Amino acid sequence: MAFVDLSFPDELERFGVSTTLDCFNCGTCAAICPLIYEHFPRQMIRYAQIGARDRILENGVELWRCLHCGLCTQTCPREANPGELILGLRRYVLHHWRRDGHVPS
Amino acid sequence: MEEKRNLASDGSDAPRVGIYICHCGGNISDHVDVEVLCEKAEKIPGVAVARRNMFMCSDPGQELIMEDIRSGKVNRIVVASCSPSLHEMTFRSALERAGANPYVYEHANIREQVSWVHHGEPATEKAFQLISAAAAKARLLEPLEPLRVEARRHATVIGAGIAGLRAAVDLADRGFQVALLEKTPFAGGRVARLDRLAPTGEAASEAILSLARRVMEHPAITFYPCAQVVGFDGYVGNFSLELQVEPPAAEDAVPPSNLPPAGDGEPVFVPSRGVLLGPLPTEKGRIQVETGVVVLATGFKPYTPRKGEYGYGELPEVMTLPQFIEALRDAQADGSVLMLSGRPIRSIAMIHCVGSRQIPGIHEEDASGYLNEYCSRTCCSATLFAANQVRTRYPETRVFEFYRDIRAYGRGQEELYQEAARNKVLFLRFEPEDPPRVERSDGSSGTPLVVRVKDALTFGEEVQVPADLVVLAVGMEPTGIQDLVDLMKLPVGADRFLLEVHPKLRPVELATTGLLLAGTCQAPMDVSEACNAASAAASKAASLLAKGYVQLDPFVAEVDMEKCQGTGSCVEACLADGAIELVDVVVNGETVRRARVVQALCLGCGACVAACPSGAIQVKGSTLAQFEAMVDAIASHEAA
Amino acid sequence: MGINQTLSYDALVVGGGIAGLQAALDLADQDYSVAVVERDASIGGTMIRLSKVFPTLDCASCITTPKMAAAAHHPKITILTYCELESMEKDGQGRVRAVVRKKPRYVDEDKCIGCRQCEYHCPVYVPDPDQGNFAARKAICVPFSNAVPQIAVMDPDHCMLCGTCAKVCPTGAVVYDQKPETLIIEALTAVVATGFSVTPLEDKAQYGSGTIPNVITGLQMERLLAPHGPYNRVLRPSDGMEPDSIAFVQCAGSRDKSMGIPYCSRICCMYAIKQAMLLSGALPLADITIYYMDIRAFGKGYEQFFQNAQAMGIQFVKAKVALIEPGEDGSVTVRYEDQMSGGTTQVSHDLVVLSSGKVPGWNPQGRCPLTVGPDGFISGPEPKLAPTRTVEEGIFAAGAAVGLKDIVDSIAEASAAAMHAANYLESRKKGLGAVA
Amino acid sequence: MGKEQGATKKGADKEVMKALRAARKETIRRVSAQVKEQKKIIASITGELKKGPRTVPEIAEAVGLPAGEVLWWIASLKKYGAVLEGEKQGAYFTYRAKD
Amino acid sequence: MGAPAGEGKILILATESCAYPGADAVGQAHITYPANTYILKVKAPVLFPEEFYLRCFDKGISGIIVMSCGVECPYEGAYEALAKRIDRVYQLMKQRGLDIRRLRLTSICTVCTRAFVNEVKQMQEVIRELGPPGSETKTSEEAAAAAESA
Amino acid sequence: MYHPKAIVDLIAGNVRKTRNPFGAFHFVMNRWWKNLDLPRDGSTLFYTGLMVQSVPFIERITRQLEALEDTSWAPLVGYGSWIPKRLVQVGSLFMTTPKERAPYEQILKDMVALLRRSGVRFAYRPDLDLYSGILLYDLGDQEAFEAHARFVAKRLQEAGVRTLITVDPHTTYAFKVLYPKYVGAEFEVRTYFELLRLQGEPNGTRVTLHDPCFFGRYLKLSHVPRRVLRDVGVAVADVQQSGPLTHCCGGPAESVSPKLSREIVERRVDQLKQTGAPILSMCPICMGNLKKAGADVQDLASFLARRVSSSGNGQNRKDQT
Repeated sequence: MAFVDLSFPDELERFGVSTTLDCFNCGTCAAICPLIYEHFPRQMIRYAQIGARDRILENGVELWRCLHCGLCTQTCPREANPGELILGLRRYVLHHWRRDGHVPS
Repeated sequence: MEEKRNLASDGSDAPRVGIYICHCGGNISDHVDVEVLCEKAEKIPGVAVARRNMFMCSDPGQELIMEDIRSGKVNRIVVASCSPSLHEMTFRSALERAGANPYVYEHANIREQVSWVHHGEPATEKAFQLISAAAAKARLLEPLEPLRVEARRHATVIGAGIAGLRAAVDLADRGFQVALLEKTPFAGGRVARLDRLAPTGEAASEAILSLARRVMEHPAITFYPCAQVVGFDGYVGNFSLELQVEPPAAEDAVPPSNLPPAGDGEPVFVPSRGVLLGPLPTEKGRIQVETGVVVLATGFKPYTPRKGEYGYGELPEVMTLPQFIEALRDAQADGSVLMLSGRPIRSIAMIHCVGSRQIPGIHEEDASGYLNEYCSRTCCSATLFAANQVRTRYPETRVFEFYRDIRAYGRGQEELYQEAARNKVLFLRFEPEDPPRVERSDGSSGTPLVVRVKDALTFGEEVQVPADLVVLAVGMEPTGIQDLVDLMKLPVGADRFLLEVHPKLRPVELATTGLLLAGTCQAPMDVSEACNAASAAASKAASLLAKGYVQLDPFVAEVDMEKCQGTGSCVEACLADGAIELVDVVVNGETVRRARVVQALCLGCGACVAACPSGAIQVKGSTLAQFEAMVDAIASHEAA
Repeated sequence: MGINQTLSYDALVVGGGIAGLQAALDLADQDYSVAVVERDASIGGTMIRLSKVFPTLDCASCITTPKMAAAAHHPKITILTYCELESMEKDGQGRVRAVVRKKPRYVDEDKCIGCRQCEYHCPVYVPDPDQGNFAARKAICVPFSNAVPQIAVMDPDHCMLCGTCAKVCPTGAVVYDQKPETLIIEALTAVVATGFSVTPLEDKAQYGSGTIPNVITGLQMERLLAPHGPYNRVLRPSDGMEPDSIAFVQCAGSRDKSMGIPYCSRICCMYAIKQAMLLSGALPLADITIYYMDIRAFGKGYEQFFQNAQAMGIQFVKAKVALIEPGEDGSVTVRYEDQMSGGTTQVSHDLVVLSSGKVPGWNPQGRCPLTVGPDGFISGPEPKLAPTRTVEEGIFAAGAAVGLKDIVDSIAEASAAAMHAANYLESRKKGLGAVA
Repeated sequence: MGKEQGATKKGADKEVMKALRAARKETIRRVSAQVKEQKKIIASITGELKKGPRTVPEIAEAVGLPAGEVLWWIASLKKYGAVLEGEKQGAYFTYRAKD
Repeated sequence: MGAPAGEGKILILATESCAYPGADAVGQAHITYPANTYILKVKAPVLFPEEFYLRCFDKGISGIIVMSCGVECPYEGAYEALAKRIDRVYQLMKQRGLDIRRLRLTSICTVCTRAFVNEVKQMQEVIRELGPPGSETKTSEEAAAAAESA
Repeated sequence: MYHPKAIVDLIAGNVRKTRNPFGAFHFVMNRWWKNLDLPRDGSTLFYTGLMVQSVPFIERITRQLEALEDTSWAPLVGYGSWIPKRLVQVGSLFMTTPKERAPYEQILKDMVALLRRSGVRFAYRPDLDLYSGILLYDLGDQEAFEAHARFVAKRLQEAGVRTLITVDPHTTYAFKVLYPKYVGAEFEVRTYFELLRLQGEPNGTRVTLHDPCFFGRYLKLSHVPRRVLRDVGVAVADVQQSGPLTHCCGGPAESVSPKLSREIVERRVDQLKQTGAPILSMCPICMGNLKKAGADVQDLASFLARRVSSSGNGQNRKDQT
């Protein structure tokens, strides 16, 4: 994996997310998520924390699995707002797709 | 009261042994058939009664014993329970409360040496034989009177770090004369090298100064800088220490202008060194200190990483947390990027558990073959605190923390951890077998170093962190006090820290009565905990000395004048100087030489006992006859 | 209600748990007279209700009962049990003046000999909180087997005044119409050692709010493991099955803003490891799992203890349990993220122990002019150099009352408080001497 | 303590009890009902145990109470000596009535 | 894990400040060892005269381990005196035809749990081999030679 | 799973073109009010945001998508955004039948009845009853959401609307939280059940409430319907995952993965069925989805309406406004 890039959490603030690094990776969000889908959403949050832009864009489609049900945000022990983080990442990814003229395949 | 002083203290009365067997809430009774034991014990010759209780040490348990004593049913007591180190004193005091002599008591250890190590039939059988042996000894026990020795209202504190200062101030306030000894010219110890204290953020210098001021002002405290203990002797209440004082070594030399004037001047704080409290010795000398108790506050030293451990000693950009704290303290406070030695530090990697929580087979032993398997307790919060300081003072300096577990256990510490997250510190978690690797960068990172780690939080993927600086959160090790350990015969634990008698029953006491522990010489602690330990040690010292005398166990040698032939072999054998001497006595109008014991000096070792050709000397409370009786009891039954 | 009695001592200790007893003993050993005021019917605090203690695995009773007995028998210590501190403040002369409400036991303390005849004959069975409510005690009883003092206490809410206890009492100690009394305690100094309490299961919606059978608290597990426990062995409370698979859920309320308290409760990692070790001794075939975020084995000998637990085969799973649900046949399902593989995982256990959050046992607000920190524990002006000092000169605090602490740290701190209290006493006595 | 209250002379007692019973009427009614119910449960459980050693689920089945409640009673009755623990059957211990 | 019947008994003289707490530490660690071991707490084993050991064997004790504090003994010089005494006991044992492996002087510290268990196990093997005291088949000379070569 | 960009573009396009996510004619979707004689004037509007009315459309679309999922046709959905506006609307004409629409329309009618019974005064303006745009927000198309929200807010503000009585959680959340935050439009927003003042005697009836995520969590309103039910003498048997811990019905996943949506709703229905009591929903999307998984679900409003009408008249309280 490339270098950790903490400018990414800063960049996410433009997409309405300021709690990226508040998360201490306890995994409550992943476990409570009704999707019961591997490490979602913590995986995305961790990628955002370490600034793995490429991973987020590669797996961008996954972000739309989120139901925006808010259970992760409700139960997050750190009040890191994982639900809003996922929404912010959606905005970030959509912004990129649109800017790059991304065509779904 | 008068009817209480009955039977047991009356030696002429035939021994009637009471046996009291503890279940220890299953600790014993799960492995030893206590009911059978009780039945059999009652049949031992000389035994008047055998009883059992879930917890003999509890009030109802003790009451059983006391009731039997009061009613005259028994006059010798055997309790079969846990190790005597735990509760021998408990039961002796119960005897005393019931009006009996506390020394007509014998303990059988059927927990640590039976139920916890043997099981089934053999365990019960061994327990029975130990009880038989104890009963055999008990039949031969005689009432003894404790020795009472004058105690000096004086305490000595070794080490003038934060714990030593605290203990000295507390003891002086309590009305004792205090000698405060310090190896270096400075008071303050390791705390003097800190900047601010986690998690609350007060200045370390202020903390030291506030105690140092009181030390300086206090007429009861004598501060001995540059002093080492070279001689140690005596017993509680009457220790004597010999100090060697030497002028400070060249590297510790302090310009006289820096020194506070003698008497009531202000103490002077020298950053990274400590506080000067007065004049330093200018020539070599020896000082004798007579004291009642000794508080050990010898502190810790930070772990020094091996050469090459996380690049330490090989890569100049790698330093320890204590070094970093000093560097950070001295760094320019302005600017958005931390500058160290003229170099901008944009990215700091902090690695936890360096020299702590080491695991055999994974970590390398040090030169003397030791591993620090313990947690150093303070490094997590110190690291988090430093990270927060960096992030708030230098917003463009990034901090990464590589950890195994974040141990922000104390008050305000979890909050530090949260604050670090808020401050955008990135945490990476590693497994001990896959520690971070600190490497020279190939240039792609834009930093001199790169730290690679298999990050458990990123599903075990390898993550690379660019680093301008690597800070190693090194653990604590006890300071090198082997000289004191040898001199004072101090017990040391497997972790090389000084070992208390029992962490809960006697947490600040050493096995030798009158030697007390304060602070990080016992285990890693933060400033609050060290101060608490120091005050606790002071409290124990006060309990010992407040009455002006100390009671000692009467287990000393005693000469049977009838048998003594005055050969003097005992005097030769005696291991304590002058504890036994030959004196002229008149027997049947004839002046003869006979041995005499100086009780306060007698150690009770019994070297004289074996040496006496006529069997005229015994150690009270452990006579040869008693041992013979115990061996008889053990040998008389078939092994299970 | 009038004032029944005014008592004077050198020092007052509020709370008869391990910290309070240690402080009292340290003061009394220096020849000061001490009163210990305890809210419960017995001294001993939380510790006397524990099974064994880490990291030595000594039985808790073996450490606590001697201190209880020593305090109870100490000529300089007066123990006042079943007494609630109503208020405590300094009077005009700088003396500590405490108003204490002595709750009626409905038993004459001087007459009761602790024979427990009343208890054996009482027909009313009442859930026993000292046994985690897993078994009954009677409406009149001696609180527990190693209680100090061994004096019965009656629960008037569960008494039908049938008169049986009075009939069987050999000393005529039952007093049905006993009234509360108010005592004034004057002292030159005071040590507050009011300990902690555990947040109830009801507070944890994610973990079933206390409605899931076989989800219990750590303190309840202590009772199951204790020698005088309700079952004398570890059984599942829903049906008495010997559990085969037991899980510990760490940070069940602590370090969790969504479930209660943001701070770390400090003791839970170690007591869970201890309980796990005891369980693996009691039930050698059982699977034992500890779900944790960070193992905080920070004290002397603790890391080694943790390593030993791992070597014994206790499973440590780095995960925060997100949800606990009832499973089939009394089992309990926990859901967590397996971080190294697999992701969301559900596992069934027979018994689940929650390391619930811990909160202060007493709030000084309105009763005593002490300050508390944002966490609710008593705070003082010198947290580093004199953690036991409070904002009120001459009143000290120790143990969990000043922030959660394990037993070792509580005992050391209690001694430290005693030292400071003694020094304050000395300065006061000097001052008083000068005045007189 | 309790100097004036400790008037446990038999004569005074009756009056005191009468007054107390009046004052605590509601509690007495509630607890009496409870005790009646408790006695029934104890009788049914001990009755079942008299037939032979039983596990908690077996007792629960026989007396029609939730197993958790039965265990509570078994633990309580064991504490006060009316019930003894017996052999283990599978994952459950059996209990028997004290003769 | 007790010794089978007739295997003999091992007497352990353990010093109060080191070896006895060491034996307690074995207990605290719940490490099992043979149950035919009887630990007597002594301040310093230097107390026992030579005949004490011989009498123990006479009484039927099969093996004795003196567990001292070693040179770290709180009684300065006691260990040296003890070592000399044990040497003298060896001489007397040889004279009486007792295998000197039945008596062992060792030092055990407060945390020497493994060393403690090893000592016990070794002595267990010795007495298992030798049987009860006095039943040595070898002559005293042979025993002495065997001991020296070992 | 469909590519989200395709879906977002399709929905954003529909909203841009037709002001609703399905590209349906407004008059086709919104005709429930026709015979109700609702007042048109006033600053307090009964406001559906078209969510309830959308459910039959969603159900129809989902059925089609579900058939397509995991087939090679799936990517073609993306081309939906290229279909001309008119064509989309004409298509929608035939998408739902009156029979499909009726139960949902009845819910709105019941709400109106309940509000009237509680003495609440309000107006209804079909022309102003616009879709909130929340789906765009949820899907991450912030730009499109804000553009649409600005349009809606402007229309309402121009009409002098001050108070909205909302009926579903999504619209409520949009106007209560998102509009002030993103387009600076502040309205007083009340959910209809917050205004209900009903009474009834207990008769042993128990129900189980399925809290929608937005009511239970984001808006913390779950205690209100429970209060209303208690007022009419109905006991609520809650499952563990209720209130702030409620479990998603799976509805929001429909547009991206109907299959996933179905998995989730089946789990939820299993939870709800544990109490054995009839299940009530407060959100049209939830209801549609729970029904799909075979649950017998009624809307809270319909249940309440039946409950009060069967328990007699004359319980109207005084006007609330």
